[in-house]
Amino acid sequence: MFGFGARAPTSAEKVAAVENELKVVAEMHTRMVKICSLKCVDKTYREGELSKGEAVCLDRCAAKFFEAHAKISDHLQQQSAQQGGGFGM
Amino acid sequence: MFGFGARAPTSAEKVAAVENELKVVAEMHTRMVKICSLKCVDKTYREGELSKGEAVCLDRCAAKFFEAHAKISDHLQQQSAQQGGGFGM
Amino acid sequence: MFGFGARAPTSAEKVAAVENELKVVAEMHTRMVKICSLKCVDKTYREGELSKGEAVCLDRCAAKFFEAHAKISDHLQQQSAQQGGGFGM
Amino acid sequence: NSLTVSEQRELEQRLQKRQVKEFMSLFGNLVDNCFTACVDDFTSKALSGREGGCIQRCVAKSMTTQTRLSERFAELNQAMTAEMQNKRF
Amino acid sequence: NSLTVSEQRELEQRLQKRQVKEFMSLFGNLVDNCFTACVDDFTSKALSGREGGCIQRCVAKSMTTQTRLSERFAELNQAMTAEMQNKRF
Amino acid sequence: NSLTVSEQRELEQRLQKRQVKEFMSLFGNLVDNCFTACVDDFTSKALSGREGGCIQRCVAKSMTTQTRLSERFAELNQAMTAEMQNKRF
Repeated sequence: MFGFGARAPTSAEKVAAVENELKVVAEMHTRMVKICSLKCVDKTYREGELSKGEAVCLDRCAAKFFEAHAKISDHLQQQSAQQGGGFGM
Repeated sequence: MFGFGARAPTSAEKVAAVENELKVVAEMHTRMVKICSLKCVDKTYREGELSKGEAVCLDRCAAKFFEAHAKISDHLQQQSAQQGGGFGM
Repeated sequence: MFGFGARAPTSAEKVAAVENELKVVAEMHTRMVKICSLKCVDKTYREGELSKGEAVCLDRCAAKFFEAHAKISDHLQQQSAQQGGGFGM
Repeated sequence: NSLTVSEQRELEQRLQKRQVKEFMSLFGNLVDNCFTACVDDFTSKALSGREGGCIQRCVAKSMTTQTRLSERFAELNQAMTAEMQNKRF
Repeated sequence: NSLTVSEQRELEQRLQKRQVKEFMSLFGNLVDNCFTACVDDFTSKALSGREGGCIQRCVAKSMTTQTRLSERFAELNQAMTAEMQNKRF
Repeated sequence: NSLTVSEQRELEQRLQKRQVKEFMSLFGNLVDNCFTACVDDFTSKALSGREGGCIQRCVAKSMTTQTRLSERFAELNQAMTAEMQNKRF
Protein backbone atom coordinates (compact mmCIF):
# COMPACT_ATOMS: atom_id res chain seq x y z
CA MET A 1 0.00 0.00 0.00
CA PHE A 2 2.79 2.40 0.81
CA GLY A 3 5.22 1.02 -1.77
CA PHE A 4 7.43 3.31 -3.83
CA GLY A 5 7.06 1.41 -7.09
CA ALA A 6 10.16 0.02 -8.78
CA ARG A 7 12.75 2.73 -8.02
CA ALA A 8 14.53 3.21 -4.70
CA PRO A 9 12.76 5.60 -2.31
CA THR A 10 14.20 9.09 -1.93
CA SER A 11 15.34 10.38 1.45
CA ALA A 12 12.21 12.46 1.81
CA GLU A 13 10.02 9.44 1.11
CA LYS A 14 11.84 7.27 3.62
CA VAL A 15 11.48 9.89 6.35
CA ALA A 16 7.82 10.46 5.46
CA ALA A 17 7.09 6.73 5.61
CA VAL A 18 8.50 6.40 9.14
CA GLU A 19 6.75 9.60 10.19
CA ASN A 20 3.48 8.28 8.85
CA GLU A 21 3.74 5.01 10.75
CA LEU A 22 4.34 6.89 13.99
CA LYS A 23 1.43 9.20 13.20
CA VAL A 24 -0.95 6.26 12.81
CA VAL A 25 0.08 4.95 16.23
CA ALA A 26 -0.23 8.42 17.79
CA GLU A 27 -3.76 8.83 16.41
CA MET A 28 -4.78 5.45 17.76
CA HIS A 29 -3.41 6.53 21.14
CA THR A 30 -5.35 9.81 21.09
CA ARG A 31 -8.53 8.02 20.09
CA MET A 32 -8.16 5.45 22.89
CA VAL A 33 -7.58 8.13 25.54
CA LYS A 34 -10.67 10.02 24.39
CA ILE A 35 -13.00 7.00 24.28
CA CYS A 36 -11.83 5.28 27.46
CA SER A 37 -11.90 8.53 29.47
CA LEU A 38 -15.47 8.98 28.31
CA LYS A 39 -16.45 5.40 29.18
CA CYS A 40 -14.75 5.16 32.58
CA VAL A 41 -14.17 8.50 34.27
CA ASP A 42 -16.86 10.21 36.33
CA LYS A 43 -17.27 13.79 35.09
CA THR A 44 -18.43 15.46 38.31
CA TYR A 45 -14.86 15.82 39.56
CA ARG A 46 -15.72 15.67 43.24
CA GLU A 47 -12.39 13.86 43.52
CA GLY A 48 -9.08 14.78 41.88
CA GLU A 49 -7.90 11.21 41.87
CA LEU A 50 -9.02 8.15 39.96
CA SER A 51 -11.08 5.76 42.07
CA LYS A 52 -10.07 2.10 42.14
CA GLY A 53 -13.09 1.29 39.95
CA GLU A 54 -12.20 3.94 37.39
CA ALA A 55 -8.59 2.75 37.19
CA VAL A 56 -9.61 -0.86 36.59
CA CYS A 57 -12.17 0.27 34.03
CA LEU A 58 -9.47 2.20 32.14
CA ASP A 59 -7.18 -0.85 32.03
CA ARG A 60 -9.93 -3.09 30.69
CA CYS A 61 -11.14 -0.45 28.26
CA ALA A 62 -7.60 -0.17 26.84
CA ALA A 63 -7.43 -3.93 26.31
CA LYS A 64 -10.88 -4.03 24.70
CA PHE A 65 -9.97 -1.08 22.51
CA PHE A 66 -6.96 -2.90 21.06
CA GLU A 67 -9.03 -6.01 20.46
CA ALA A 68 -11.82 -4.03 18.79
CA HIS A 69 -9.29 -2.08 16.72
CA ALA A 70 -7.80 -5.31 15.31
CA LYS A 71 -11.26 -6.81 14.74
CA ILE A 72 -12.50 -3.75 12.86
CA SER A 73 -9.36 -3.65 10.76
CA ASP A 74 -9.93 -7.31 9.79
CA HIS A 75 -13.65 -6.81 9.03
CA LEU A 76 -12.83 -3.80 6.89
CA GLN A 77 -10.30 -5.72 4.83
CA GLN A 78 -12.67 -8.64 4.32
CA GLN A 79 -15.59 -6.46 3.31
CA SER A 80 -13.45 -4.29 1.06
CA ALA A 81 -12.21 -7.44 -0.66
CA GLN A 82 -15.81 -8.72 -1.09
CA GLN A 83 -17.17 -5.45 -2.43
CA GLY A 84 -14.20 -5.07 -4.75
CA GLY A 85 -12.64 -2.44 -2.55
CA GLY A 86 -13.14 1.22 -2.04
CA PHE A 87 -15.63 1.64 0.81
CA GLY A 88 -17.68 3.74 -1.55
CA MET A 89 -15.22 6.54 -2.07
CA MET B 1 -11.52 35.18 -3.87
CA PHE B 2 -8.95 32.70 -5.06
CA GLY B 3 -7.55 34.91 -7.78
CA PHE B 4 -3.83 35.13 -8.42
CA GLY B 5 -3.72 38.90 -9.03
CA ALA B 6 -2.46 40.18 -12.38
CA ARG B 7 0.32 37.70 -13.20
CA ALA B 8 -0.16 34.19 -14.56
CA PRO B 9 -0.47 31.50 -11.87
CA THR B 10 2.57 29.28 -11.27
CA SER B 11 2.34 25.53 -11.69
CA ALA B 12 2.23 25.05 -7.93
CA GLU B 13 -0.66 27.51 -7.63
CA LYS B 14 -2.65 25.83 -10.39
CA VAL B 15 -2.25 22.42 -8.78
CA ALA B 16 -3.09 23.82 -5.34
CA ALA B 17 -6.25 25.48 -6.69
CA VAL B 18 -7.59 22.24 -8.14
CA GLU B 19 -6.56 20.34 -5.03
CA ASN B 20 -8.40 22.87 -2.89
CA GLU B 21 -11.61 22.57 -4.87
CA LEU B 22 -11.55 18.79 -4.49
CA LYS B 23 -10.82 19.16 -0.78
CA VAL B 24 -13.89 21.36 -0.28
CA VAL B 25 -16.07 18.72 -1.95
CA ALA B 26 -14.45 15.93 0.09
CA GLU B 27 -15.11 17.78 3.34
CA MET B 28 -18.74 18.32 2.40
CA HIS B 29 -19.00 14.59 1.70
CA THR B 30 -17.47 13.66 5.07
CA ARG B 31 -19.80 16.07 6.85
CA MET B 32 -22.87 14.69 5.12
CA VAL B 33 -21.97 11.09 5.94
CA LYS B 34 -21.46 11.98 9.60
CA ILE B 35 -24.69 13.96 10.00
CA CYS B 36 -26.99 11.69 8.00
CA SER B 37 -25.65 8.53 9.70
CA LEU B 38 -26.41 10.19 13.03
CA LYS B 39 -29.91 11.24 11.94
CA CYS B 40 -30.99 8.01 10.26
CA VAL B 41 -29.12 4.93 11.47
CA ASP B 42 -30.17 3.03 14.60
CA LYS B 43 -27.12 2.64 16.85
CA THR B 44 -28.06 -0.60 18.62
CA TYR B 45 -26.74 -2.69 15.73
CA ARG B 46 -29.08 -5.59 16.27
CA GLU B 47 -28.97 -5.86 12.47
CA GLY B 48 -25.93 -5.62 10.21
CA GLU B 49 -28.00 -4.34 7.30
CA LEU B 50 -29.81 -1.07 6.73
CA SER B 51 -33.56 -1.36 7.17
CA LYS B 52 -35.79 -0.07 4.39
CA GLY B 53 -36.71 2.91 6.60
CA GLU B 54 -33.09 3.77 7.30
CA ALA B 55 -32.15 3.59 3.61
CA VAL B 56 -34.98 5.93 2.60
CA CYS B 57 -34.09 8.28 5.46
CA LEU B 58 -30.46 8.42 4.23
CA ASP B 59 -31.57 9.30 0.69
CA ARG B 60 -33.83 12.10 1.89
CA CYS B 61 -31.26 13.33 4.38
CA ALA B 62 -28.69 13.61 1.58
CA ALA B 63 -31.09 15.68 -0.54
CA LYS B 64 -31.98 17.93 2.40
CA PHE B 65 -28.30 18.32 3.24
CA PHE B 66 -27.50 19.65 -0.23
CA GLU B 67 -30.45 22.04 -0.09
CA ALA B 68 -29.46 23.27 3.38
CA HIS B 69 -25.84 23.61 2.30
CA ALA B 70 -26.77 25.88 -0.59
CA LYS B 71 -29.23 27.86 1.58
CA ILE B 72 -26.64 28.46 4.30
CA SER B 73 -24.04 29.47 1.74
CA ASP B 74 -26.50 32.05 0.35
CA HIS B 75 -27.51 33.39 3.79
CA LEU B 76 -23.85 33.72 4.74
CA GLN B 77 -23.04 35.73 1.64
CA GLN B 78 -26.04 38.02 2.15
CA GLN B 79 -25.30 38.65 5.80
CA SER B 80 -21.58 39.13 5.19
CA ALA B 81 -22.45 41.72 2.55
CA GLN B 82 -24.84 43.51 4.94
CA GLN B 83 -22.41 43.56 7.85
CA GLY B 84 -19.58 44.70 5.61
CA GLY B 85 -18.05 41.26 5.58
CA GLY B 86 -15.87 39.30 7.86
CA PHE B 87 -18.16 37.29 10.13
CA GLY B 88 -16.44 38.91 13.07
CA MET B 89 -12.95 37.57 12.49
CA MET C 1 10.57 25.62 24.46
CA PHE C 2 10.48 27.24 21.05
CA GLY C 3 14.14 28.34 21.06
CA PHE C 4 16.36 27.91 18.03
CA GLY C 5 19.44 26.76 19.98
CA ALA C 6 22.65 28.76 19.70
CA ARG C 7 22.55 29.87 16.04
CA ALA C 8 20.45 32.71 14.64
CA PRO C 9 17.01 31.61 13.38
CA THR C 10 16.55 31.34 9.63
CA SER C 11 13.91 33.40 7.83
CA ALA C 12 11.63 30.36 7.56
CA GLU C 13 11.92 29.72 11.29
CA LYS C 14 11.13 33.33 12.19
CA VAL C 15 8.03 33.34 10.01
CA ALA C 16 6.95 29.94 11.35
CA ALA C 17 7.36 31.13 14.96
CA VAL C 18 5.09 34.14 14.42
CA GLU C 19 2.63 32.02 12.46
CA ASN C 20 2.55 29.49 15.28
CA GLU C 21 1.80 32.12 17.92
CA LEU C 22 -1.11 33.41 15.89
CA LYS C 23 -2.34 29.87 15.34
CA VAL C 24 -2.42 29.22 19.09
CA VAL C 25 -4.54 32.34 19.60
CA ALA C 26 -6.84 31.40 16.70
CA GLU C 27 -7.42 27.92 18.13
CA MET C 28 -8.25 29.38 21.53
CA HIS C 29 -10.74 31.68 19.81
CA THR C 30 -12.39 28.80 17.93
CA ARG C 31 -12.59 26.75 21.10
CA MET C 32 -14.19 29.60 23.05
CA VAL C 33 -16.80 30.24 20.37
CA LYS C 34 -17.72 26.55 20.28
CA ILE C 35 -17.99 26.12 24.07
CA CYS C 36 -19.74 29.39 24.88
CA SER C 37 -22.27 28.98 22.05
CA LEU C 38 -23.05 25.54 23.46
CA LYS C 39 -23.40 26.88 27.03
CA CYS C 40 -25.44 30.00 26.29
CA VAL C 41 -27.39 29.85 23.04
CA ASP C 42 -30.82 28.21 22.83
CA LYS C 43 -30.80 25.70 19.96
CA THR C 44 -34.48 25.80 19.03
CA TYR C 45 -33.96 28.90 16.87
CA ARG C 46 -37.44 30.27 17.34
CA GLU C 47 -35.69 33.64 17.24
CA GLY C 48 -32.97 34.78 14.84
CA GLU C 49 -31.57 37.22 17.36
CA LEU C 50 -29.75 36.74 20.62
CA SER C 51 -31.94 37.38 23.65
CA LYS C 52 -30.66 39.76 26.31
CA GLY C 53 -30.02 36.80 28.59
CA GLU C 54 -28.05 34.93 25.93
CA ALA C 55 -25.90 37.97 25.17
CA VAL C 56 -25.01 38.50 28.82
CA CYS C 57 -24.30 34.79 29.20
CA LEU C 58 -21.89 34.92 26.25
CA ASP C 59 -20.00 37.87 27.75
CA ARG C 60 -19.61 36.15 31.10
CA CYS C 61 -18.74 32.83 29.49
CA ALA C 62 -15.94 34.52 27.54
CA ALA C 63 -14.50 36.03 30.73
CA LYS C 64 -14.73 32.72 32.59
CA PHE C 65 -13.15 30.93 29.63
CA PHE C 66 -10.08 33.17 29.75
CA GLU C 67 -9.79 32.70 33.51
CA ALA C 68 -10.15 28.92 33.22
CA HIS C 69 -7.67 28.83 30.35
CA ALA C 70 -5.01 30.58 32.43
CA LYS C 71 -5.79 28.42 35.47
CA ILE C 72 -5.50 25.19 33.50
CA SER C 73 -2.28 26.34 31.92
CA ASP C 74 -0.85 27.00 35.40
CA HIS C 75 -2.07 23.68 36.84
CA LEU C 76 -0.59 21.83 33.90
CA GLN C 77 2.81 23.44 34.35
CA GLN C 78 2.83 22.71 38.08
CA GLN C 79 1.80 19.10 37.68
CA SER C 80 4.18 18.54 34.79
CA ALA C 81 7.01 19.91 36.98
CA GLN C 82 5.99 17.62 39.88
CA GLN C 83 5.69 14.50 37.76
CA GLY C 84 8.97 15.27 36.03
CA GLY C 85 7.17 16.42 32.93
CA GLY C 86 5.68 14.76 29.96
CA PHE C 87 1.97 14.19 30.72
CA GLY C 88 2.53 10.53 30.02
CA MET C 89 3.47 10.82 26.38
CA ASN D 1 -7.72 26.03 -15.89
CA SER D 2 -6.37 22.98 -17.75
CA LEU D 3 -3.21 21.39 -16.39
CA THR D 4 -0.06 20.25 -18.20
CA VAL D 5 1.00 16.62 -17.98
CA SER D 6 3.54 17.26 -15.22
CA GLU D 7 1.04 19.32 -13.25
CA GLN D 8 -1.48 16.50 -13.59
CA ARG D 9 1.09 14.03 -12.26
CA GLU D 10 1.82 16.29 -9.28
CA LEU D 11 -1.93 16.60 -8.61
CA GLU D 12 -2.41 12.85 -8.73
CA GLN D 13 0.35 12.34 -6.19
CA ARG D 14 -1.27 14.84 -3.84
CA LEU D 15 -4.69 13.25 -4.27
CA GLN D 16 -3.25 9.85 -3.49
CA LYS D 17 -1.85 11.22 -0.23
CA ARG D 18 -5.22 12.73 0.55
CA GLN D 19 -6.96 9.44 -0.15
CA VAL D 20 -4.71 7.62 2.29
CA LYS D 21 -5.46 10.31 4.87
CA GLU D 22 -9.20 10.08 4.25
CA PHE D 23 -9.18 6.32 4.51
CA MET D 24 -7.36 6.65 7.83
CA SER D 25 -9.92 9.10 9.18
CA LEU D 26 -12.76 6.88 7.93
CA PHE D 27 -11.25 3.92 9.74
CA GLY D 28 -10.75 6.03 12.85
CA ASN D 29 -14.39 7.14 12.84
CA LEU D 30 -15.49 3.54 12.41
CA VAL D 31 -13.47 2.54 15.48
CA ASP D 32 -14.91 5.48 17.46
CA ASN D 33 -18.51 4.81 16.50
CA CYS D 34 -18.55 1.05 16.76
CA PHE D 35 -16.56 0.88 19.99
CA THR D 36 -18.71 3.59 21.55
CA ALA D 37 -21.95 1.94 20.43
CA CYS D 38 -21.03 -1.67 21.20
CA VAL D 39 -18.69 -1.81 24.20
CA ASP D 40 -20.12 -0.89 27.56
CA ASP D 41 -19.23 -3.71 29.90
CA PHE D 42 -15.93 -3.31 31.73
CA THR D 43 -16.20 -6.26 34.09
CA SER D 44 -13.82 -8.16 31.81
CA LYS D 45 -10.85 -7.19 29.65
CA ALA D 46 -11.81 -9.32 26.65
CA LEU D 47 -14.61 -8.47 24.22
CA SER D 48 -17.70 -10.57 24.91
CA GLY D 49 -19.43 -12.50 22.14
CA ARG D 50 -22.24 -9.95 22.17
CA GLU D 51 -19.82 -7.04 21.84
CA GLY D 52 -17.89 -8.75 19.05
CA GLY D 53 -21.09 -9.47 17.14
CA CYS D 54 -22.28 -5.90 17.60
CA ILE D 55 -18.96 -4.58 16.25
CA GLN D 56 -19.17 -6.85 13.22
CA ARG D 57 -22.72 -5.69 12.42
CA CYS D 58 -21.72 -2.08 13.08
CA VAL D 59 -18.85 -2.27 10.57
CA ALA D 60 -21.06 -3.92 7.94
CA LYS D 61 -23.90 -1.44 8.42
CA SER D 62 -21.54 1.56 8.45
CA MET D 63 -19.96 0.46 5.18
CA THR D 64 -23.35 0.06 3.52
CA THR D 65 -24.31 3.49 4.83
CA GLN D 66 -21.07 5.00 3.54
CA THR D 67 -21.57 3.44 0.10
CA ARG D 68 -25.22 4.50 -0.17
CA LEU D 69 -24.52 8.08 0.92
CA SER D 70 -21.54 8.30 -1.44
CA GLU D 71 -23.78 7.34 -4.35
CA ARG D 72 -26.35 9.96 -3.38
CA PHE D 73 -23.57 12.52 -2.92
CA ALA D 74 -22.19 11.86 -6.40
CA GLU D 75 -25.65 12.25 -7.97
CA LEU D 76 -26.53 15.40 -6.06
CA ASN D 77 -23.11 16.94 -6.63
CA GLN D 78 -23.36 16.29 -10.36
CA ALA D 79 -26.84 17.83 -10.49
CA MET D 80 -25.63 20.87 -8.56
CA THR D 81 -22.59 21.33 -10.78
CA ALA D 82 -24.75 21.08 -13.90
CA GLU D 83 -27.14 23.69 -12.50
CA MET D 84 -24.28 26.07 -11.72
CA GLN D 85 -22.91 25.65 -15.24
CA ASN D 86 -26.33 26.57 -16.63
CA LYS D 87 -26.51 29.70 -14.50
CA ARG D 88 -23.04 30.79 -15.52
CA PHE D 89 -23.50 30.59 -19.30
CA ASN E 1 11.66 39.22 16.76
CA SER E 2 11.01 41.84 14.07
CA LEU E 3 10.64 40.60 10.51
CA THR E 4 12.16 41.90 7.28
CA VAL E 5 9.91 43.06 4.46
CA SER E 6 10.20 39.77 2.57
CA GLU E 7 9.54 37.76 5.72
CA GLN E 8 6.46 39.90 6.38
CA ARG E 9 5.22 39.21 2.87
CA GLU E 10 5.71 35.46 3.35
CA LEU E 11 3.85 35.65 6.67
CA GLU E 12 0.94 37.51 5.11
CA GLN E 13 0.61 34.86 2.42
CA ARG E 14 0.51 32.13 5.04
CA LEU E 15 -2.04 34.01 7.12
CA GLN E 16 -4.25 34.47 4.08
CA LYS E 17 -4.18 30.71 3.49
CA ARG E 18 -5.05 30.17 7.14
CA GLN E 19 -7.93 32.63 6.91
CA VAL E 20 -9.43 30.77 3.97
CA LYS E 21 -9.07 27.54 5.94
CA GLU E 22 -10.69 29.08 9.03
CA PHE E 23 -13.56 30.47 7.03
CA MET E 24 -14.11 27.02 5.55
CA SER E 25 -14.19 25.39 8.97
CA LEU E 26 -16.53 28.12 10.26
CA PHE E 27 -18.87 27.49 7.37
CA GLY E 28 -18.65 23.75 7.95
CA ASN E 29 -19.54 24.14 11.63
CA LEU E 30 -22.48 26.35 10.68
CA VAL E 31 -23.80 23.65 8.36
CA ASP E 32 -23.30 21.00 11.05
CA ASN E 33 -25.01 22.97 13.80
CA CYS E 34 -27.90 24.42 11.84
CA PHE E 35 -28.70 21.20 9.97
CA THR E 36 -28.50 19.18 13.18
CA ALA E 37 -30.66 21.66 15.09
CA CYS E 38 -33.25 22.35 12.40
CA VAL E 39 -33.75 19.25 10.25
CA ASP E 40 -35.43 16.27 11.83
CA ASP E 41 -38.22 15.28 9.51
CA PHE E 42 -37.31 12.74 6.86
CA THR E 43 -40.76 12.04 5.48
CA SER E 44 -39.89 14.26 2.52
CA LYS E 45 -36.72 15.02 0.57
CA ALA E 46 -37.23 18.78 0.36
CA LEU E 47 -36.72 21.18 3.27
CA SER E 48 -40.04 22.23 4.79
CA GLY E 49 -40.87 25.89 5.35
CA ARG E 50 -40.35 25.42 9.06
CA GLU E 51 -36.92 23.86 8.53
CA GLY E 52 -35.89 26.56 6.08
CA GLY E 53 -36.95 29.29 8.50
CA CYS E 54 -35.14 27.62 11.34
CA ILE E 55 -31.96 27.41 9.26
CA GLN E 56 -32.20 31.09 8.35
CA ARG E 57 -32.61 32.12 12.00
CA CYS E 58 -29.84 29.73 13.02
CA VAL E 59 -27.39 31.31 10.55
CA ALA E 60 -28.33 34.84 11.65
CA LYS E 61 -28.07 34.01 15.36
CA SER E 62 -24.80 32.11 14.90
CA MET E 63 -23.24 35.05 13.10
CA THR E 64 -24.29 37.50 15.82
CA THR E 65 -22.89 35.07 18.39
CA GLN E 66 -19.62 34.77 16.47
CA THR E 67 -19.30 38.54 16.17
CA ARG E 68 -20.09 39.20 19.84
CA LEU E 69 -17.70 36.52 21.10
CA SER E 70 -14.96 37.75 18.77
CA GLU E 71 -15.27 41.24 20.25
CA ARG E 72 -15.05 39.85 23.79
CA PHE E 73 -12.11 37.68 22.76
CA ALA E 74 -10.21 40.65 21.35
CA GLU E 75 -10.77 42.68 24.53
CA LEU E 76 -9.82 39.84 26.87
CA ASN E 77 -6.81 38.86 24.79
CA GLN E 78 -5.56 42.44 24.78
CA ALA E 79 -6.01 42.72 28.55
CA MET E 80 -4.18 39.42 29.06
CA THR E 81 -1.32 40.42 26.79
CA ALA E 82 -0.96 43.75 28.59
CA GLU E 83 -0.88 41.95 31.94
CA MET E 84 1.81 39.56 30.75
CA GLN E 85 3.90 42.48 29.47
CA ASN E 86 3.65 44.13 32.90
CA LYS E 87 4.79 40.96 34.64
CA ARG E 88 7.72 40.56 32.30
CA PHE E 89 9.21 44.05 32.71
CA ASN F 1 14.11 0.63 6.13
CA SER F 2 17.08 1.94 8.15
CA LEU F 3 17.78 5.67 7.91
CA THR F 4 21.04 7.53 7.38
CA VAL F 5 22.22 10.02 10.02
CA SER F 6 20.90 13.02 8.12
CA GLU F 7 17.54 11.33 7.53
CA GLN F 8 17.35 10.54 11.22
CA ARG F 9 17.99 14.18 12.06
CA GLU F 10 15.26 15.28 9.65
CA LEU F 11 12.88 12.75 11.23
CA GLU F 12 13.65 13.97 14.73
CA GLN F 13 12.88 17.55 13.73
CA ARG F 14 9.54 16.50 12.30
CA LEU F 15 8.69 14.48 15.37
CA GLN F 16 9.50 17.43 17.60
CA LYS F 17 7.07 19.56 15.61
CA ARG F 18 4.46 16.84 15.94
CA GLN F 19 5.02 16.64 19.68
CA VAL F 20 4.43 20.36 20.09
CA LYS F 21 1.25 19.98 18.03
CA GLU F 22 0.08 17.02 20.11
CA PHE F 23 0.74 18.82 23.35
CA MET F 24 -1.30 21.75 22.07
CA SER F 25 -4.22 19.51 21.17
CA LEU F 26 -3.97 17.76 24.54
CA PHE F 27 -4.09 21.10 26.31
CA GLY F 28 -7.00 22.17 24.14
CA ASN F 29 -8.98 19.03 24.97
CA LEU F 30 -8.27 19.58 28.66
CA VAL F 31 -9.69 23.10 28.44
CA ASP F 32 -12.74 21.79 26.54
CA ASN F 33 -13.46 18.96 28.94
CA CYS F 34 -12.80 20.71 32.22
CA PHE F 35 -14.58 23.93 31.27
CA THR F 36 -17.57 22.00 29.94
CA ALA F 37 -17.73 19.76 33.03
CA CYS F 38 -17.10 22.42 35.68
CA VAL F 39 -18.51 25.75 34.54
CA ASP F 40 -22.26 26.09 34.35
CA ASP F 41 -23.14 29.20 36.29
CA PHE F 42 -23.25 32.39 34.26
CA THR F 43 -24.68 34.74 36.87
CA SER F 44 -21.18 36.10 37.39
CA LYS F 45 -18.17 36.70 35.15
CA ALA F 46 -15.56 35.35 37.57
CA LEU F 47 -15.03 31.67 38.30
CA SER F 48 -16.57 30.68 41.64
CA GLY F 49 -14.56 28.80 44.24
CA ARG F 50 -16.51 25.67 43.45
CA GLU F 51 -15.79 25.99 39.72
CA GLY F 52 -12.09 26.68 40.33
CA GLY F 53 -11.81 23.65 42.60
CA CYS F 54 -13.61 21.47 40.08
CA ILE F 55 -11.23 22.60 37.32
CA GLN F 56 -8.20 21.84 39.49
CA ARG F 57 -9.45 18.34 40.27
CA CYS F 58 -10.41 17.84 36.62
CA VAL F 59 -6.88 18.69 35.44
CA ALA F 60 -5.29 16.42 38.05
CA LYS F 61 -7.62 13.52 37.28
CA SER F 62 -7.25 13.96 33.51
CA MET F 63 -3.47 13.86 33.77
CA THR F 64 -3.54 10.68 35.86
CA THR F 65 -5.93 9.18 33.33
CA GLN F 66 -3.66 10.20 30.45
CA THR F 67 -0.60 8.72 32.15
CA ARG F 68 -2.33 5.46 33.04
CA LEU F 69 -3.78 4.96 29.58
CA SER F 70 -0.44 5.79 27.97
CA GLU F 71 1.22 3.05 30.02
CA ARG F 72 -1.43 0.54 28.98
CA PHE F 73 -1.14 1.69 25.38
CA ALA F 74 2.63 1.16 25.36
CA GLU F 75 2.26 -2.36 26.79
CA LEU F 76 -0.52 -3.37 24.43
CA ASN F 77 1.19 -1.85 21.42
CA GLN F 78 4.39 -3.70 22.22
CA ALA F 79 2.51 -6.98 22.63
CA MET F 80 0.71 -6.42 19.34
CA THR F 81 3.91 -5.57 17.47
CA ALA F 82 5.59 -8.68 18.87
CA GLU F 83 2.67 -10.82 17.75
CA MET F 84 2.76 -9.37 14.25
CA GLN F 85 6.51 -10.04 14.04
CA ASN F 86 5.87 -13.66 14.99
CA LYS F 87 3.22 -14.06 12.33
CA ARG F 88 5.46 -12.53 9.68
CA PHE F 89 8.53 -14.76 10.19
